[in-house]
Order: sequence, then C-alpha cells, then structure tokens
Amino acid sequence: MASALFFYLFAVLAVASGATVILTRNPVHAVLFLILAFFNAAGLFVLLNAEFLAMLLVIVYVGAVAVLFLFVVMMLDVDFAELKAGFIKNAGVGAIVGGIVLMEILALVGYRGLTTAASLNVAAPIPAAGSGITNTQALGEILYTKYVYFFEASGLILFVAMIGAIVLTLKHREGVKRQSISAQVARGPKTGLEIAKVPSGGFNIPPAVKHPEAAE
Amino acid sequence: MSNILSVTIFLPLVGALLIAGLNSEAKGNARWIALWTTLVTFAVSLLIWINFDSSSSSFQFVEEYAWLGPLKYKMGVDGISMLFVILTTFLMPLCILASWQSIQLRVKEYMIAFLILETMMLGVFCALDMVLFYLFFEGGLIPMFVIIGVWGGKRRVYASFKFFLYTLLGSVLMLLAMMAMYWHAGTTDIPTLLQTKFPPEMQWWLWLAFFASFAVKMPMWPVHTWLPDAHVEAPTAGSVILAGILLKMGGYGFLRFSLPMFPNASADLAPFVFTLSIVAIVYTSLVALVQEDMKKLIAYSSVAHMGYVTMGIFSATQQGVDGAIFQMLSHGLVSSALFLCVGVIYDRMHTREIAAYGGLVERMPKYAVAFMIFTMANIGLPGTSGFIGEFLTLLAAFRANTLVAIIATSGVILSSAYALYLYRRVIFGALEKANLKNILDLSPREVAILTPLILLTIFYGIYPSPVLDVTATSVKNLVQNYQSAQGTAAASLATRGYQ
Amino acid sequence: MIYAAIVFLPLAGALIAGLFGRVIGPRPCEVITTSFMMLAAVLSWIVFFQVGFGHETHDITLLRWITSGELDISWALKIDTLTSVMLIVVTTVSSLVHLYSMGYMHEDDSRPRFFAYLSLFTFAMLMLVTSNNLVQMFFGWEGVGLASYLLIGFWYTKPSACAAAIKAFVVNRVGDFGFSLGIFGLFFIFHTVNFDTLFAAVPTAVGKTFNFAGYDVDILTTLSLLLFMGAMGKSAQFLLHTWLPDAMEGPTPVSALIHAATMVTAGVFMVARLSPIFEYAPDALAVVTLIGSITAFFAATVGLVQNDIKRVIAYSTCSQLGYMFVACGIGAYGAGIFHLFTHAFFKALLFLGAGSVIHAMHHEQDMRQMGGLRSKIPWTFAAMLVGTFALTGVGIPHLTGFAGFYSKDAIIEASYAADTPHQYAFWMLVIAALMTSFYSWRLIFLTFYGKTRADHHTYDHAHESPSTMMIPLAVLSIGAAFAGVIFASYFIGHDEKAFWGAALFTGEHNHILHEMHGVPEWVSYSSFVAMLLGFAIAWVYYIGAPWLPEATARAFRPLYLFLLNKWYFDELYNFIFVRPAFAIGRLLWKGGDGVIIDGAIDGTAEGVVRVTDRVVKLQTGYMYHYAFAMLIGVAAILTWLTYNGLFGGVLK
Amino acid sequence: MINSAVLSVLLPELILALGAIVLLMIGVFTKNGEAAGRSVSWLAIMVLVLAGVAAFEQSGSTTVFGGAFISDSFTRFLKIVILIGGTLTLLMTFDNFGRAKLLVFEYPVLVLLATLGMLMMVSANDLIALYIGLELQSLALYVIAAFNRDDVRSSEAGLKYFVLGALSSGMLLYGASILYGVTGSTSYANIASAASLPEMTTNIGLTFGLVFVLVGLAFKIAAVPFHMWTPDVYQGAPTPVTAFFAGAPKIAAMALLLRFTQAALPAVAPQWQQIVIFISIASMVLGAFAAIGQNNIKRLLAYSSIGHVGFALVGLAANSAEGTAGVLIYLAIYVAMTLGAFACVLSMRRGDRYVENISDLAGLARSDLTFATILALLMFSFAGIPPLAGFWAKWYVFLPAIKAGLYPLSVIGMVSSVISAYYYLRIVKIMFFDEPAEAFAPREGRTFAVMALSAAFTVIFVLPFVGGAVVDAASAAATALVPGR
Amino acid sequence: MTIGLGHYLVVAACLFTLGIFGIFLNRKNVIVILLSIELMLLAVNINLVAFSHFNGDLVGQVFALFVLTVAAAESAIGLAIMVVYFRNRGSIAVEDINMMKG
Repeated sequence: MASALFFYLFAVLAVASGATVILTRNPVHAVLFLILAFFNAAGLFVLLNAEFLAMLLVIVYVGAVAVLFLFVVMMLDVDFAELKAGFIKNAGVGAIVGGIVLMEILALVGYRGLTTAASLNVAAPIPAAGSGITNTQALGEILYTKYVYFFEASGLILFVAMIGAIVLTLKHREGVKRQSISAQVARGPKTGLEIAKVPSGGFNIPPAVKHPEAAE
Repeated sequence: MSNILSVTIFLPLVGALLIAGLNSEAKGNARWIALWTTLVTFAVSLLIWINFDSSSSSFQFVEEYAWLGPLKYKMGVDGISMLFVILTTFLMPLCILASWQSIQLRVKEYMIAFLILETMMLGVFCALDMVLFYLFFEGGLIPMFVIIGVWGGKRRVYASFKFFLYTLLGSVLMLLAMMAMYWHAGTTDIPTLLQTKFPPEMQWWLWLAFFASFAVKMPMWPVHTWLPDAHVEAPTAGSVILAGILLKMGGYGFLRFSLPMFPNASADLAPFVFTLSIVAIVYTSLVALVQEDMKKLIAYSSVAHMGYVTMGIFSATQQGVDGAIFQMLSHGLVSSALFLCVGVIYDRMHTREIAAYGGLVERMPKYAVAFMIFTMANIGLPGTSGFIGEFLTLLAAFRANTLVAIIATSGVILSSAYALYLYRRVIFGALEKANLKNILDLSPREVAILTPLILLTIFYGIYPSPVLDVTATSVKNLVQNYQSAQGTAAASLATRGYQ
Repeated sequence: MIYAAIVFLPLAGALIAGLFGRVIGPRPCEVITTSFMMLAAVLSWIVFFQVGFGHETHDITLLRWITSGELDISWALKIDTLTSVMLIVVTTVSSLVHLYSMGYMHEDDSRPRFFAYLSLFTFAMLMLVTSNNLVQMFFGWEGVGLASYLLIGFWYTKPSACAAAIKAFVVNRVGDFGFSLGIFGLFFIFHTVNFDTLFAAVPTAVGKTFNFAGYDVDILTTLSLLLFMGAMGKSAQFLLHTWLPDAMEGPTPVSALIHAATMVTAGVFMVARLSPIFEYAPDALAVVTLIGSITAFFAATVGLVQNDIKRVIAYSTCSQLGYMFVACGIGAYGAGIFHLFTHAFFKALLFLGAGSVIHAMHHEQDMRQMGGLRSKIPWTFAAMLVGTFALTGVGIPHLTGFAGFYSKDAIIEASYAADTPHQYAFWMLVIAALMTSFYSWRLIFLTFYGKTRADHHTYDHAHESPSTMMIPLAVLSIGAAFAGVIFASYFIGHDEKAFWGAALFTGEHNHILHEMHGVPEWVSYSSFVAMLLGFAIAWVYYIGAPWLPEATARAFRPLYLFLLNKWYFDELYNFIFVRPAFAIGRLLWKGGDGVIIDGAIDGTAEGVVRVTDRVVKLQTGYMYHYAFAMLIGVAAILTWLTYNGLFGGVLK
Repeated sequence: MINSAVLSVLLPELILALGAIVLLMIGVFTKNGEAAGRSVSWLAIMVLVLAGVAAFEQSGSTTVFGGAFISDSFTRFLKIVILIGGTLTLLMTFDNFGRAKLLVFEYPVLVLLATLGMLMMVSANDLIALYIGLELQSLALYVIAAFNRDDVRSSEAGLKYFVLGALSSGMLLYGASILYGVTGSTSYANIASAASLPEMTTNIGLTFGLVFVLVGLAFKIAAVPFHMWTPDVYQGAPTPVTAFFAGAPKIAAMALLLRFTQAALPAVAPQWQQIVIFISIASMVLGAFAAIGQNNIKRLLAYSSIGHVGFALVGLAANSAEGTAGVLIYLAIYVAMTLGAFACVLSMRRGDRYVENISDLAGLARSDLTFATILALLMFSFAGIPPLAGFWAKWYVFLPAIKAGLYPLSVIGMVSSVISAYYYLRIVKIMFFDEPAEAFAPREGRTFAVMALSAAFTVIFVLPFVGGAVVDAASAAATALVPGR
Repeated sequence: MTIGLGHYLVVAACLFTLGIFGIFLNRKNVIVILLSIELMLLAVNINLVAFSHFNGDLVGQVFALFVLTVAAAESAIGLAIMVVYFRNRGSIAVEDINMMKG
C-alpha cells in the first residue's frame, strides 16, 4: 500500500515536472524541473528494486548532466525576456497527432499478455531477494563479463563526446599570449630575430570576442 | 567468323575510343576515322549477310558467353533482325558524310556519340538475351539525347528531354515485364523465351508493358508527339538515324517479343493496335498536310508509315509481317533520304520553313530529281521500295479486318496529297526569293550520299526478293508459331471471311 | 524478245534523256527517244498482226517481283489481242506525239526532260497493258499517273500547272484507293493476283458473300465496283473527272498522248481486261453503264460552253470515255475497245491540231480570241476537220464513214440493245452525240471561220506549223478517217470472236454484240440525225446568227453559268474535301497534338513542377516541422498497422 | 571471456579503435596544426585500409559476446564497402579542408570513430549493440556535421542533425525497450524465437516495438517521412563531410535495418514489409519530385539520396535472399556513384571559392570535357540508364520485388525513376547544352582520381568480372543473413 | 491495489510523449529541446527498468545503464553544438534556425 502511494507520488510528480519542463518560459526553471523529474524517476527506480540505477540517475544526471545544462544556460547570454514560450500556431493539430500516439501506446499498455513470451528469454535473472546479492553487485557481475563489449564501446562513445565537445568549442583565442617554455628554451638567433616589413597604415585590431568561452 | 557479330557491334565503339584518344583539334581526323570505322563495319556486316543462310529460321552466328549470373552475353541474327543490322551499318557512313560540313562544332564528340549510338543500335538487333536487348535499347538514349541536345536547333532542350523521358517512361515498364518473364521462365534467353508459353492472363500484362515501350519508340498515335519535336531539332544525321533506325526498334521489338512471346494477348489486342494504327495513318497524314516545317512534315509522315508497320505486324500473316519488315527497311531508306534532302537545303539556307523555299528546281535540278524520287517512294509509288511494304501490309490488313484496310488505304490518298504539296511548295513554282537565286545544286559529296539511297530505293522497288527471301523463313516460322498458339482462334480467323 | 523491246525501248529512251540529257543536249535526246518510240511502234504493229490475226498469245515472265507466302507476283508480259491493240494505240500515238513535240516544244529549254517524261509515260503505259497480274497493272497505273503528274506540272513555274498536277495525282489516287482495295479483296478471296489463275477461280465465287466493312456483301459485285473506282479515277468518269480539264495545263502534246489517247483509256482497258470478273457481277456492270452514260452526257453539256480550245476537247474526251464505259457496262467490250482505238486517233488528232492552232496563235488558247484561221493554217484546218468528222461520226448509214461513225454508233446501238431501264443509256448517249456534234462544230467555227478576234500582231504572224508537227497530223488523219472502216469487222463485226480470242470474256448470257446488229432501223439513224442536228445548230449559232449564243446565254443565264462552271464540281469538292482536310489537319495538329496530347504531356510536366513546389515548401527549414513530420509518420504507421492491416495489408 | 579468437573476429574494429586513440595522441603531440591534420589524415587512411584488409581476410560466420556481435559474409561485404567509402571520402578531404582551415587532426579521428561505429552497427546482433554502435556513429557525425564551427550553416546543420537524430534515437530506444519487454531479450536470436511463438502472432507489443525501431532506423537512412534533416544537413555540412554522410552511414544503417528485420523479426515480416513499402514509395516519390526544385547541387544530391534509399528499400520489401542481395548491390553501386558525384562537387571551384549551384556547371563540357563527361556518366547512372551501374542497381532490387509480386510498388518506383531522370538530365543539359559559365579552377589529383574511378566503375560494372564479382559477393552475403530462404 | 507493469509503462508513455511534444511544440528555445530529449530517454529508462523488474531479468537494467551513459555523452555533444551555433548566430531561438530550407 505504501509502495503504491509512493508510486503515485513519484509518478504524478515526474509527469507534472516533465510537463513543466516543456511548458515553462524560463529555461532555468525548465532545467530545475527536469532535475525534479529525475529525482522522482529515481524514486520509481527504487520502487523497482533498481537501486544502482536510481543512484546513478541522481549522481550522474542530477549531479553532472543537469548541472551542465544549467551552466550552459547561464553562460549563454540569452535574453530571457525575449524567450517567451511560444507554441506553434496550430499546436492543436500537433497535440492531436501526439495524443493519438499516446493513446495508442496506452492501448498497448492495457494489452494483456504483453510479456507472455518474455519469461522464456531471461538471460541474466535478477537475484532473488534473499540471496544477499545487491543490485549493484549483480549488475557489476555481468557488466564486466557478459557485457564487456558494450561497456568498452560506451567508453568509445564517451571518447567521441569528449573529442567532439573539445573540437567544437575549444577556441584558441587569437592575440592572447601564452607561455611556451619549450619554445622559449629552443629560442635561438635564427628564430629570435625577425625582420618585419611594416605595412603602412597601421594594423587591424582583432575583433573582440563577444561571448565568453563555453566550458571545456 | 564465330565472333563476327560481336566484331560488327563493337567495331564502332573501338572507333569511338580511337577518336577519343585524338587531341581535340583534329576535326578532320575524327571525321575520317568515323567514316572508315563505319565503312569497315558495313563491310563486315555485309560478310554476315553473304554468309547468312536464309533457308533457316533459327538464329545464326550465335555467340554465347557467361555474363552476370543467369544473364548471358548472347548474340545472333535471324531473318527478322538480319536486315536491320545491314540497314544500320549502311546508313551510318551516310550519316557521317552528311555531317561532314554541317557539323563544325565539337566534331570529335559528335563522331564519338554517333559511333556509340551505332554500337547500341546494332546490339539491339543482335541481342539474344532480354536484358542485353534492354541494355542496348535504352543505352542508345544517351548518345541520341546528347546529339539532339548539343547539335540540335533552337528548341533542342525541350525536344531532347521529351525524347528521352518519353521513351524512358515507356521502357521502364517493359523492364518490369522482363523481370516477370524472367521469374516465370527462369531465363532471359530469347530463344528459350520464344518457346515459353506464358499464361494468357499474364500475357496481357506483359504485352501491355512491352507495348508501352515499343509504341512510344515506334511511335504510335497518340504517343507520337515526341517524334516531330525530336526530328525538327536534331541535326540532319540525327534525324536520319532517328527515322532510319531508332524507330525500327519498336517494330523489331513487336516482332521479337510481343508477337511470338505473347501470341494470345497479341491476338486479343490486335484490334486495339489496328485502331491506333489507322488513327495514326489518317490523323498524322492530315496533320502532315498543314505543316510549315519540312522536317516536321516528314516526321508526321513517318508516324503514318509506322502505322502501316504496326498494322502489318499485328495482322500476323506472312504478307503482313514481311510487309512490315519491308516497310521498315524501306522507310529507313526513304525517310532517311528525305531528311538528308532537307539537310541539303538547310545547310545552304539555314531554315526548314517550307515557305522560305520555292522554285528550287530552277537552280537545283539534280536535287529536284532526288527529292522527287524519294517523295514518290514516300507515297508508295509502285516501282519504289515504299510500295512493297505498304502494299503487303494493306493486303494483310484486308485479311484481318476490311474496315481497317479501307481506312488505312485511304492513307495513300492523303500521303500523296501532303507529299506532293510539299514538293510543289519547295521545288516547283517560280524562283522568286532573292536569297535563293544563288543556291547551289548538290555537291559531289551529297550526290555520293544520295545516290546509293536512290539506287536502293528503286532497286528494292523492282526487285525486293533479296529482302523478302531473307525474312521469309523466319517470318513463316513466326507466323506458324503464332497461329498454332491461337489454336481455335486461328480457325475462327480463317472462317471469318470467305474461304 | 520483241515484246520486251516494245516495253523497254521507251524506258531506255527515258533514261538516256533523263540522265544524260544535260550532257548530250536536247536534239540528240529528241532523236533518240523518238526513234526508239518509232521502233517500238513498228514492232507493235508487227505484234498486232501476229496476235490479232495470227492468234499468238504469250505470257512471258521477266523477273520475280514480290514473293510473300502465297502471294507471288512477277514482272511479266501478257500478250493477247487486247494487249496488242493497246500496244499499237500507245506506241503509235506516242511516237507521233514525240515527233510532233520536236516541233511544238522547240522553244523550250527543258526538252530532254520533256522527252524523258514522255518516254517514261509510254513505258509505264506499256507495263500497264502488258501486265499479267493486277499488281503490275497497278504499277503501270501509278506510273502513268506519275508521268501525267510530271507532264501536267511540266511548266512548274505556273502555279496553276502545279495545282493541276497535284489535283490529277490526288484524284487519281482516290480511284487507286478503290483499285487497291479491289486487289486486296481479290487476293483475300482467291489468294492470287495473277489474271489467269484469278479468272479461272472467279466462277467459284459467284453469288457468294463476304464480310466487307461490317456488311455481308456479294463478293464479285463489291470487288468489281472497287476496281471500277480505279477505272473511274484514271478515266475521269463522273465524280472523279475534275482533274482532266485542269490537266490541260500541260503542254498540248501531253494532252494528246495522255489525256486523250492513252492514259485516260486505261480504265476502259482495265474493265475489258477484267471482263471475266465483271461479267459475273451484273450489278457492277449496271453501275458502270450508269456512270458511263452520266459522264457522256454531263461532259458533253459542259463542253458546250467552254471557251478554251483544249478544254472543249478535254470535255469531249471525258464524254467519249463515258461512251466506252457504257459499252463495257452493257457487255460490249469489243465496242468499247474499238471506240478506244478509234478515239485514240481522232482525239489525238484534234489535240495535236489544237496544239498546232495554239502554236500558230502564240500560245493563245481562248477560242474567243481566234477566228478566221482557216486561211492562215489550212493544213491544220483540214486535219481538224477530219478529226471533227471522226468525232461526230460522220458517215453514211450502212455504207461507210469516218472512224467515229463505226465505233460510236456501234455503242449507241448496243446501248439500245442492252435495254437499260427506260432506255436511259441510249437516250443519254444520243443526246450526248447531238451535243458532241454541236460543240465540235462550234470549235471549228469559232476557230477557223468568221473574222478574227485576235489582235493583229498575233493574227498576222500566225503561220502553219513545221513539218515535224504536220506529219503526225497527217498520219493521224488517215487513222481517223479509215480506222473504222478497216477494223470494224474485227473489233465488233463477224470476225470478232476470232480476233479477240480469249482476251475478252463474255458470259454465256451476253449476246450484246449479236443483238446490236438487230436493233430497229431508227436507232441506227438516231445518231446520224443527232450529228446532223448538232451541226445545224452550231452553224446557226456561229455562222448564221452570231448574236444568238450571247442571247441564249443571257436568256438561260443560270444554266449557262452552271455549265460554264462545270456543274460547280470543283467548288463542291473544295468545300467538301479539300478545305475540310486542311481544316481538320490544322485542328488535329494544333488541337489534337498541340493542345490535347502535348498539353497532357506538358501539363504532366507542369504538374510535376507544381508538386515539386509544394513538396519543397514542406521543407520549411524549421526543426519543429521536421519533428512533426516524423511524428506524423509514426502516428500514421502505427495507426495503419494497429487498426487496418495488422496482418497482410492492402499495400502488398 | 576475451581470447585471441574473439580478438581476431573483432580485428577490423580493434584496428579502428586503437588507431583512433593512437592517432589522437599523435595529433595532440604534433606541434603544427596543419601538418598534424595532414599526417593524421594519411595515417587514418592507412588505418581504414588496414581495417579493410582485416575485414577482407576474415572468413566464416562467427558470433561473439553471447551473440551480440556477429561476423559473417554479410558483415564483411558491408564493412568493406563502408571502409572503401570512408577511405575515399577522407582522400577527398585534404584540399577542401586545407583551404577552409579545417584540416585538423580531430577530423580523421572522428571519422575513424564514426566508421568504427558503423562497423559495429553492421555486426550488431543485439539491440544494445545496435544502439551503442548507432550512437557511436551518430555522435561522431553530429560533430563533424558542425565541424566548420565558424560557418553558421555548418553549425545549423549540426544542430538540426543532432536534435532530430536524438529524437529518432529516442524513438528507436523506446521501441527497443518495448521489444525487450515483450520478448524478454535484446538478442536478435532470442527475439526471433520469441516472436515466432504462436501466441505472439497477435502481440501488439511486437508491432509497436517494430514500428518505433524502424522509425529510428528510417531516420538514419533518411527515408521519407523521416528524411527532413537530410537536405539541410547535406547542404550545411562541409562538402567532404556530406560526401561521407551520403555514403557509409547509410550503408551501416541499412545493414541494421536488414539484419533487424530479417534476423530478429522474420515472424512479423508482413508488418514490416508494409512499413518498408510505405517508406519506400514515399522516398522514391518525394526524392523524385523534390530534387527537381533544387538549385544547390548538394541539396539535389540529398534528395537524390532520399530517392535512392527508397529504391534500395524495394529490395527489402521483397523479403527474400534475392531482395537482400539486391539491397546490398544497390548500396555498393550507390556509394560508388555518390562518391564520384561528391568528388565532382568538390571540384567545382573558382579560384579558392567553392561553388555549389547547379548553374555554375553551365557549359562545363566546353571548358572541361573530361569533368563534364564524368559527371554526365554519373548522372545517367543515377538515373538508371543502362548499361551503367545505376541500371543494374535498379535491376537487382526490382527483380526480387517482381518475384514477390510487389507490382504496384515496382510500377510506382519505375515511374518515379523516370521523373527523377529529369533532374539528372537537367544537370547533363546544363553542362552540355548551355552556354559556358566561368571555367573551374584546375582539378586536383586525389579528387579527380575518385571521380574518374567512380565513373569508370559505373561503366565497367557491366563487365562480368566487375559487376559479376559484386553480384556474387552480395548474393553470398545475403544468404548468410537469411539462411534457408 | 498492486502497482503492476502497466502503471510504470503509463508513466513512461506520458513522459515520452511529453518529450516529443517538447521537441516540436517549442519554438523559442533550443535548450528546452535538449531537455525534452532527456525526458524521452528517461521514459525509455523507466520502461527498461520496469520490464527488467517484472520480467525478472537484469538485462534491462544493463541496457538502461548504457542508455544513461550515452545520454550523457549525447547531451554533451548537443550542448557543444548549441554553443557553436549560438556563437555564430547569437541566438538559440528555434525559429531562427532556418537558414536552409526548400
């Protein structure tokens, strides 16, 4: 009974904050409501005995990803006054089509015998409640053995994300002096002297960069 | 000797490669290489003809090699295709010669396009594999598209697109039908398919799909309108090839596929073809009567003549099919010659407006004679090659359906009207237009082009046996198979009239 | 190979003149073609005597022509009496015309061409008459049409000549349309087009029917009528006659050769040649008779009022051809051919005489601008007079007369004997004979008598033609005078059976040649009276009371105009056929091809472009639209699969 | 768990993964940015070739990691095509990126990683493997789409591609989750066995999972109506990137689609056939129509690629070994032609400026006949005119469709191929019939080599030892995917 | 009253739909779109975990784990691209992102 109560609490809150995420005008609020939704989802995970994932959700998502979002939102000098939340004119049509999809999915949920065949295929059974194996341990046991391929591959994905984020946003600002020790040490007469031809008419000041760099 | 067909087919391609290897300034060399290539090809093809055994109805000079999977590279000729090969190789040197002076821009590319086109056309007539046939059938579109588009007249873009897309649309349906045939028969080998009995229901669909392609190519009314446009815009040699050979592919296709492979559907749909044929004959003849552009007039008359061909083919009698083949060959000579004739004065005056001419006989008596002979052949005067085909097809049509024959025969009245009306406006009359006063008569080169055509036109009008003998056995075989496939249907045909 | 020589000598001449005329010059061309023709003529006479009196017939195959299945046609020469008669007519008149043309055309620059055409024509005509099958006959048939076209349009700078040439060809083609269908039909029924096998097979088809254009019709009647349609075209019979008067645009020797003596009689020849078929188709023969008599009458009426000297003769020709067809129609083929034979002489004579007149008058053809030429060109006058005698059938009943007296009167008598409904054929022919006499004498009187109406210069310079022109006139005069009396007994008299042999076929109930000798006496005189009456009226009108023609014309103005305008046939045909053909052509071109077919194509192309525009507009560039499109896709697929075709849908 | 046998199966992937890491290091520690980019690119090409050789050398049919990763002739065929495509696109990159100051070492590394993702997709035999491979590839592609970060179009392309791509992977995942829930497994083999149970025939969950997964995959192959990102991304991304997009990723996604439908869900074939038929028709028709309205050649090629995907799907719709072979042949030929076409686009340069408008090609035949001829050949081949390779591509997909009795699909496909011929012809027309525009700058060796190679391929495909080899390999690959059918 | 699989699936379905809505109904702000994507992935995770729980199979949770990982990487990339775009265009309004169309 209590679990049911918690379920409804988490479920309603999750859906409600999800709705707020897409409806609110202020992106900061949206991110915050997303965090709320994640918290509630973590609660649901706990109800489903997936403690490790619940924890992960809170730590990784709320702790890192959502904060990253906040960072970016704050960093980008967005004129929030202008960002009136606006829906497309014929939102009704969109809502209807979306509604149809939702209704169909809900119809699916109501379908009896949805998972009749599923039991045949249990590859990694969840340890019984009394076995003493925690969720985290159980996951760990298969993650690095049976699913090592995926594990390694997801490492590559993170690798890509890293390279991608860097290559897209890292910008060596021109005109900023950086110390290069090796270059200083290697400096000799050949490189030290430079005969410059000064063009008449002065030089151009590089345009100031308008926006601060994003997090690297 | 065993590869003589392939040699013939690919010789022009070799020539094209040779020309491609030249540096781009060598206009003259390109011309000479093209001419010699086509002449040698013609010579080789004559060898085929000489060695052809006309008493056999089977395919000869057959070559067969493995190709892609179940598809075979298989070539061969029988009585039906033999002469089209000769016609092609015969007309090509004339086309090259006809382009000698009139094409000054991008000569090299022009010659390459023509030589590739020749390979494609020869391939169509020799291919004994359905897919190979399609390959050549469609492949010819590319060079022709370029020929019309690059060296054509004012509306060349419109004409070339219309030509290309129109024919392509027809052909893709045929391609689907070929696939269906492949699954049914398990092979794309034409000789095997000729023996295959397709279920009557299926035949209908296949027939219609093939018809879509061949009717456009032919062209039959009402899908003929690409032809006048293409003819008008194409350079002279392009028109010659278009009228002389490309149109024949449709007729050849009917003979190679529709009639023998789908005999039941052919019999059922023959009235439909007859209807289109006679509409074509009367309709396009009337339209030809009021044309103001010479090439357009000849193009419309081509449509009418092709009406006789389809009528002859689908009468499915010895005379009809013989006549249709003969008509195609004759039309290949005559309409080609007429287009060359138009080209002669177009090269001089740069207009094809009928109204811009008149009284040419005054300055160009030789030309007038040549034009007269071809005009007469065009209207099917006995003693010219034009008569034989027309006569035989009408003869056959009468057997199939008297009403069709009556309406089709009325075409001979109209054809004489438009052809003579054209002749009168261009050649006869007083030479009044100032710019025509100094027009020159045929040059030796032009005489060299037209003379063989004149001789053949008359020779085959008087002595058509070399042609009819070659086709006879194969056609006989075709007609017999067709009739035996009809079974009871043939009997009813026989008793419909008086026996 | 005397037969081949006859046929191919003209061809050789034509080729030499045509191909090398520019090289060897006009005079050698003339000499070569003419001498070849004369040689052929001499040979023809030899053949005529061999065949007509020696009863030799030949069927010589020269070369395979068209072979296709059961169709087997060869180039061949069939020599029998009918052919030999035609051979002499053709070669004789032709050689004379050749000779005549040497004088008549001497001012023209294109003489090689002219002689080439003439010889070519002769060759085609000979192919026609020597054919042993329908298709070769058709070859000759069209060949003479071509030559006729070329010769009518000889003076190509004259628009009227060009128009007349085309008209001649096209109207002939209308006839050929029927002829071709006839050939097709015969082949369809009998599987052959060779005369001998065909004629042998014909009796089997008597009374049988076949389906023609949806109707069950009698085979022989239908096919005979179709073939006759060809004859009508070639022989300028009523309805298809319009080209013949216009054909006078050609040089006069051409009119003499083609449009009087030979080509136009090809139709008569054809009916005679195909008599084994026509004889079994009495209904068709009735039509032949009807058309013939109408033509004879109609053309004579028009001839009454024409002013162009050649046109008068042309209508006369037309009318005389009607006579010949009446003869054939009633089964008197011999009489028809006999009239053909004699007519060739006197009508060629008249034409050549007219040519001589025209030559003398510096190419003036209007009789209203002539008159009084009797003294200027007496020999021509004499020749014309002989021709007129022959044409009008001057002679003494039961005794002797000019050529026409024998042949034409024979037809009139036969027509009475044939007993057509109300004797319409007989009466029409008699009235036509009266009119013939009138217009013939009108021509003589207007041209040669009275005071001249020409301008002084022309009249003063009018002179007799050179000997090359006069010799043919003389020869033809002899023919016109004596052909009848010499040959009557062979053609239609008691030697008739032996003379014709198997060349002409008469059915077992056909005794017309016998019956025509038994007609009442007044019938024999009727034509004589008509001739005299015509002469008398002409004399009154043009010598006695010269004001009368104009008064009559004024009094009967509508009728006069009706006749002068040839019953308005040209206008009618223009209205019914020519203009509609062009109008329909234009409509089909601009409307059918342009608007409907190309409209559909271009419309499709435009439609594609319009669809493209719409499709491209869908690509708004906005992400939310893109996402929405995906959502719609998902919704559509889901809905489709869930509610419509969970298994085995319609799409497949 | 991991032994040398497994490693040998994974060899091509391992080469790429290790290569990417090593190259990144090399790049990072090379001073000169441009030189680093250049040398790393060459090295990346070598790595790709090496991986290709490794893939080529493999044989047999093996699964590792509990069936999640499969290597058979099907994967080998596609991997080789992908690697060839990747190699050639990288080969074309130098000059273009050099001019745009984009020649940095990260790019080849990302290409390597994307290619790795593709190879994993090809070998995926499990929903998780599918997802991971797909994301590895996609993330790399998102980045390189926006690679020209100073160009607003490039970043817009990246943004659009990312947002919509994420949406599609969300849908795919949702579908995958349902499939997992319904069948209890992520492994294709288990899904197939569960789905073939009699009581599953009416299980609506399967349908839903199927639909959502297919939608995700359809997005990746740019099939209508999930195609809308394609033109914008093709146009906005730097041209070498677009060339890469148009080739290899499509193949990988198509490989997923082929294996997913035929190995995991053969039991519900009638359903996915309907979906495939629908998106196939929609793609062919839209591709034909929309391309007509384009003036930018990259956009045109984008629509053309949409159309071609539609054609390739015709083979899948037939649901047969021949059909699968047809798809493979189609893809191989399509990649060859597309590479050539983009090589041509990359050669459209006046001075240092690249031009992309079709009108810039005007009269090209006059100024550079070789170039014009090559592009014309490619266009005719795209249009499916025999005897060029494009015809054979169509032949081999429509042949099984006809066998399967998909007549309306075939007819619609053929008609739209005629419509699409129009815009290919238009390019030929502009090059050959129109008055010349300003000539292009001289061609560059590597790009020209790709152009010429591609055009030559379209021509010589008709020869038995070229086309026949491709066809044989594809047929063998197809039978590996659907044994017994 | 027991909470069954269906209940969780309903929650997931709602969140999923909200995510989709967020992507195409929003026209002002790209950030919200990125958030919507996260919502969708969250829904997927709920699905997976629920199935995992009720099927007694751990694979679902493994799957969810990877989804989480990938989602994190994805959002990093997404944000990076957005930043790049913002630098170029000075706006992240969804309506402004239509330089290329047709």
